[in-house]
Amino acid sequence: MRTGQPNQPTGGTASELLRISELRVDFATEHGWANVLGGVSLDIHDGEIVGLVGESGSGKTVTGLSILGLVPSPPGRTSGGHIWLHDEDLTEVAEPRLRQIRGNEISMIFQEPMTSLNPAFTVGDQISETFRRHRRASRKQGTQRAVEVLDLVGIPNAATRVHAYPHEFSGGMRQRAMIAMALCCDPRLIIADEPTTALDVTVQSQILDLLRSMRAEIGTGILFITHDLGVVAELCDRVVVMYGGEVVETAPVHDLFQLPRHPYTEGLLSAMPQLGSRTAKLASIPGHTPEPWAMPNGCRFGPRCTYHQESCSESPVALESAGTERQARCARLAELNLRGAS
Amino acid sequence: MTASDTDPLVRVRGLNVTFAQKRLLGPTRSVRAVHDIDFDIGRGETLGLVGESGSGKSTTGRALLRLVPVESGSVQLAGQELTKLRGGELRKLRAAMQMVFQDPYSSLDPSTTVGASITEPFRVHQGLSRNQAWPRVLELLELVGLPASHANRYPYEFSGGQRQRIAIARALALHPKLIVCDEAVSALDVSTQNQVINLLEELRAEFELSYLFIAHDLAVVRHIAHRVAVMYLGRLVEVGPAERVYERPAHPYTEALLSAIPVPNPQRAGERERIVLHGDLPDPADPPAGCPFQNRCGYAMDICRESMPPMTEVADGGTVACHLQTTGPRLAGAVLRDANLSVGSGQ
Amino acid sequence: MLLLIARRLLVTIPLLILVSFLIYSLIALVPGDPAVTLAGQDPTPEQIAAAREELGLTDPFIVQYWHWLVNAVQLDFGASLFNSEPVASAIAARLPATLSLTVLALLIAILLGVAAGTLAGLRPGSWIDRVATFSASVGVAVPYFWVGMILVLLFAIQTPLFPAIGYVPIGDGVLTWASHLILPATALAIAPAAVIARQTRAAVANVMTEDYVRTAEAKGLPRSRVVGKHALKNAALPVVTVFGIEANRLIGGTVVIEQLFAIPGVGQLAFTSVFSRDMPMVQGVLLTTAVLILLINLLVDVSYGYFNPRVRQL
Amino acid sequence: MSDHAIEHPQAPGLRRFLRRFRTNRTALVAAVVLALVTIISLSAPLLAPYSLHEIDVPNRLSGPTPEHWLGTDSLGRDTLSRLMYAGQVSLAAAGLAVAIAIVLGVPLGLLAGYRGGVLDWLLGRGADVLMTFPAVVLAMAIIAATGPGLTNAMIALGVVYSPRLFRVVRSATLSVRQETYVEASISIGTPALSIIARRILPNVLSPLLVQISLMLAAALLAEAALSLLGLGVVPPTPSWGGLLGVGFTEIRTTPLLVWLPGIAIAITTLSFNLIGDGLRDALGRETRKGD
Repeated sequence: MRTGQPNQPTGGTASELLRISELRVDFATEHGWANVLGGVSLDIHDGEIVGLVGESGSGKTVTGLSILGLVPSPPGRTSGGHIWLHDEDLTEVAEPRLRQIRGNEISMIFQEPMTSLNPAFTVGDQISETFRRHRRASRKQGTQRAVEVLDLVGIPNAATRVHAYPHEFSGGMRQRAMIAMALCCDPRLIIADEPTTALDVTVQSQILDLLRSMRAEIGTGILFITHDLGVVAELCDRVVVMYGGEVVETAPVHDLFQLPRHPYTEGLLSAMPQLGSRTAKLASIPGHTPEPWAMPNGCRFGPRCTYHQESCSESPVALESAGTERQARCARLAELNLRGAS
Repeated sequence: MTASDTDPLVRVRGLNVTFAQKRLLGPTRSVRAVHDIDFDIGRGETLGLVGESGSGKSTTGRALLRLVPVESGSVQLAGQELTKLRGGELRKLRAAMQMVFQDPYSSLDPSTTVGASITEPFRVHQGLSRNQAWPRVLELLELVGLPASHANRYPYEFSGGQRQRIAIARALALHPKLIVCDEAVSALDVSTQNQVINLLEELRAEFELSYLFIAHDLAVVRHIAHRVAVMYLGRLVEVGPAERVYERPAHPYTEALLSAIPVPNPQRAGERERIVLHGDLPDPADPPAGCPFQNRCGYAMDICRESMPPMTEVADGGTVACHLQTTGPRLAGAVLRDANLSVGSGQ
Repeated sequence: MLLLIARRLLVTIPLLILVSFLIYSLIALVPGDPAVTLAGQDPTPEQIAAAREELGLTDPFIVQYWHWLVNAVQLDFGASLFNSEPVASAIAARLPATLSLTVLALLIAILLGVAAGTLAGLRPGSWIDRVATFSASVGVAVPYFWVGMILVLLFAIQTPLFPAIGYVPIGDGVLTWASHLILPATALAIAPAAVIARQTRAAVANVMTEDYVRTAEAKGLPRSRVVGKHALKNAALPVVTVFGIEANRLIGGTVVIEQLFAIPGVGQLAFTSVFSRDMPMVQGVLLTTAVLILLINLLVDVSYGYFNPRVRQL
Repeated sequence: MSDHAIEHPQAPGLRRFLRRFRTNRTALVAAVVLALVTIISLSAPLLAPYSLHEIDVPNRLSGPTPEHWLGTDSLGRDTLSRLMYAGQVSLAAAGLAVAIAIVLGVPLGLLAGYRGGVLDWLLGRGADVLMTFPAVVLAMAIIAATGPGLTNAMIALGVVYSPRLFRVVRSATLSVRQETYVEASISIGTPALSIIARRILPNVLSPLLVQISLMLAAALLAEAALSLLGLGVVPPTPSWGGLLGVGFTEIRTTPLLVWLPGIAIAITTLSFNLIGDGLRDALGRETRKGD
C-alpha cells in the first residue's frame, strides 16, 4: 500500500549505456531553418534514471525522439552530433538497423496514453506484435508474453484484459499497457516522454512506483522527460535541465535541488508550488521561452535572467564542469551563489 | 479573508446534477455527476475545489453558473436563488458570475479579434457598440498585463498564458462578484502558472472578488485558496480551512491525494511516507455501496460498505464525511495505519 | 458484432417505412385527378366516381398508403399504367444489368481511388501527391456522362476496341459481358474514384501524424506494417463513409449511363417511366433504389464496427 | 501596429481571409476563370455572333469555319452563340437549385444543431429519408409527378440537396456549440440568437461556403444530366446538358458537338471545386502557436 522510497543511486555497475554528444536538430519553419537543438550532450548509464527537465519548447521531447530517429522529417533534420548506443552511432546506422533497435533495445513511452495506443487493435495484439517482430515468436508466444508483461505492470486479470481494446481501459491502465509494451523485449533503455502529465496525481504516483520497481527488477535505464521538478525529485538519480534547445545544467538530483548552478534552474526551483503555506506572491521567471527562429545571441536564457550582464550576450556560453559529476552553462558560473529548493 | 457581510456570497445546498446517457437499445444510463453537495463561498474568499478527473468538480462549477441543468438543490448568490431563474433574468444575473476555462486555446473564438471578444459582455449587458466599449476593452487588457495594442490581434497570435489573461479580462468586464476558475492554470508551464495566479490574487484584492478555484493540482490550490473542498465520485468528502486540510487531512482520500503530490525536494521526498491508492476511480454510473471511497480506502470498516457517512464537524475546522470521524477512531495517523497495513499492503 | 448488425437493422426498417411513405406521397404531387385520367375521354361523373372507387381514392390518404405498402411488402407494386406489365417483374428483369454495371464500377472506383490516395497520402507534397491530387480534381469535375460519350468516341468509334452500346448477360460469356460494360463502368467510376482518392489521401496523411503511428514506429515495426496495419485500418473509416455516399451517387448515374449505352437496366426503366409519367413504375423503381442504397449503407455501418471497435458497444 | 489601429476596433476575419485566399494561386485562377465564364455567358446577347435561333441551313454540321468559329449543329445554328446562351441557363439553374437548398437547409441546420432534442431528431430523420435517394433519381421522380421543365427540375433538385447543407451546418453547429468559447458566451449571458449569429455562424461559415461551392458544381452536373435526358430544359432553349444531348446524336459525324459543351461544363465545375478547396484552406483555423 505504501512505500518509503529513497532514491537509490545505482552504484558500482554504472557502465555507460547511451551517450549523446553535440546533437543538433533543425526544423523548417516559415521563418526558415530554426535551430531546435543546439548541441545537446548527455549520457545515461545502465539502470540509471535520468530526468530531462524543461518548459514546453525547451527541446526535451525532440531530444527523446532523436535517439530513436523519430523526429518527423520533414520538417526536422539532424544537422550534427552523435548518439552512441555502446559503440554504435545511431545517427549513422541504416534505417533497418534502427528498426531493430526500436522497441527492442530502446523503447519509448509517450505522454498521451489515450492517443498513443491504436484504437483499432486490442492491447494484447499491440504488445505481442512488438515481441513477435523482435523475437520472431509465434502469435501464441506473443500473446503469452503480452499477458506476462501486463501482469508485470499490475493489470488485474491480464489473461482476459489482453483481449480488450484501448478504449476499454482507463487512462492509468492505458499508460500501464504502454509501459508493458515498452518492456516486452527487455530493453536496456526506456525513453519516457512526460508519461504522467496527462494523469491524475494518484495515478501518477502509481506509475512512478511502477517505473521504480521496473528499474529495480529489470535494471532498465530510463530517460524521464518531464516539466515537473517534483516528479524528478521523487524518481530520478540524475537531472539534465534544458532551455532553448541546450543543456544548461546537469547534476545528481540531490545536488541540483540543494545547490543549482544555473539561474534557470534556480528560477524553476523557486517557481515550484510548495505544499507548505499560502505565500503572498509566487515566484516566476519573467518573459517567455524564445521561439527557435528567434534565439537570443550569446546565452539563450540571457533576456530572462536576473543575473544578466552585457557580456552574457556577446558569445555563446559553453557547458562547463561545475563540481563533481556536474556541469552548467553560465558565463558567471564562478561568481554566482544560487538558491536551492526549500 | 474579508467578511463584510455575515452571509456568504454563494450558498449551495443539496445540489444534484444528473446526466442521462441515452442508448439506442437497452436502458438509459444515468450518471449522478454531482451528489448532494453543500458549500458556501464568502465574500472575497477563494474556495479551492479539488479532486481527480471524473470527480464532478468541473460539473459543480458549471452548475453554479447554470451551464448544466441542475436536477435539484439550491444555489444562492447574495441571497438570490439561481436555480429557478429563467431566460432574461438568468442572463442578467450571469453578469455577476463569470468563468475562466481550462483550455486557453478554445475559450476564445478563433474567428474574431481578442478585442472583439472582450467587447461581448459590454454589448450584451450594457448595449454598447464596439466603438463605445473600446476604451474599456483597452483598459481591461492593461489591467491583466497585456499591451492595449494587442486588442486587434487574433487569439492564435498569443501564448497560452496570454490567452488566459485575455479570458480573465473578459470575465472581469462587468465587475462580477464571483469568478469560477475551471482548471484555469493547469495547461500552463509552472512559471506562467504562477504569473496567472499572482494576477488572480491581485485582482481579488482589488475588486473584492470571490473565486471558486477548481483544480486537480493540490499544490497550486494551496497557494490561492482560503478554504478547500475535496470531491470524490460526485460527493464532497471534506471541506475546511486550507491550513487545516493540508496539515491535518480528516478524510483518508484527502490524505492519499496529498501524499501523492510529488515533493520537489529529493531529501524530503525520500523521507516521506506515501500512500499509493490502488485501482481506478469507480464507474460513476455504478458507484460502490456505502461510502464511495470504501473500495480503495486503507481504513475501510464494515460500516463503510453499508452506509454513506454523514457530514460531521472536524474539531479544528471544517467538515468531513467519514465514518472514522463518527463511529471509528479519529484519523490520527500512524497507529491506525500500521494496524491496517497488513490488510492492504501489496508492495 | 451481431448486435451491431441487429441494431443497424432496427434503424433501417423504420427509415425504409418513411422512405416508402415519401415515395407514395409523390402521387399527391401529380397535378389533376388520376381518376379523371383513368376514366378516359369525356367521362361522365359516374364514370369518374367508378374510376375513383377502382383506384381506392375514396379512402383517406394514409389508408391508401397502407394498402400500397401491404402490397409492396409482398413485392406487388401494381402494374404499369401503359403496358400493364407487373412492376415487380419489369424490375426483376432489368436488375442484373444494373447490378453488373454498378458492382463493376464500384470495384474500379475503390481500387483506383484507394491505391492513388494511399500513395499520395504517404508523401504529402511529393510529385506523386501533386499528380494524384490534380487528377482527382479533374476527375471530380468532369461530367460522367460526358466521359461516357468521349469513351465511346475514342474506344468504340475512332478505335473500335469495345462495343459502343448494348448489354450481354454474364451467362453468355464473361468476356463479352465485361467488354460491353467496361466503357460505361469506367465512365461511372471516374468521379467516385477521384473522391475516394482525395479522401484516402487526406485520411492517410492525417493518420500518419497520429500518436499511435509514432508508437508503431517506436516499436521498430517495418514501414510496410506501420502503414499497412496501423495506418490503413484507421484511415479506412472516412474512406468507407465517402464510399457509401459515392455508391449512392453512382447508382443515380446509371440512369443516364444506361440511356447513353442502351443498357436495358433499372436506370433505363426509371427514365422511360418518368418520361411517360408511369407512376406505379416510378414508385417501384424508387423503392428498389432505396432498398439497394439502404443495403449499402447497412454494409458501410457494419464495416465501421470492424474498423472502429468503439462502435461495437455504443 | 499603428496607434490609429489601436483606437479603432477592426472588423474581424475578412481581411485575414482575403490575405490567405489571395496566396492560393490555384483557387485564384479558378475564380478568374469562373468570373470569365459568368461574364461571357451573361453578356451573350451582346457578344454572341448570332442570335439564339438563327439558322444557317447550307452550313449544317459545318465544323469550324470563318463564319462559325466553332461550327454549327444539325439545324445549322451557330455553336459558339448557343454555348454562350446555354451558359446563362445552366448557371442560373444551378444557382436556383443551390439557393433553394440554402434557404431550406441552413436555418434548419443551425436550429437543429443548436437546440438539439426532438426537433433535431425529426429533422435528422427527414434528411435521412431524402438522402436515401441519389439526387438525380429523386429529382426525376419529382419531375415525373410535376412534369418536366427546368424550373420544376431545379426546385426538385434544391429540395433534394437541402439535407446535405442541413447536415453540414448541423454537425458544424454541434461541434462549435461544444467549443469553450460558446460556453463562455453563454456564461456571459449572451442571448441565444446573438450567439448563433456572432459565434456559431462565422465558425460554421467555412464548411458551409465550401459545401455551397461544391454543391454548385454538383447542381451544374445534375442539371446537365437532366437536360441531357430531356427532363430539364425544353428545346429549343439551350443548356450545356441539352447541347450535349443533341450533340451525342451527331457523335459519329461531328464529335466537336460533344467535346465543346462537355468542356464548358468541366471547366465550370472544376472552377467551383477548386474555389471550394481554396475556401477550405483559407477559412481553416490558424495553427496553434506554441507557448
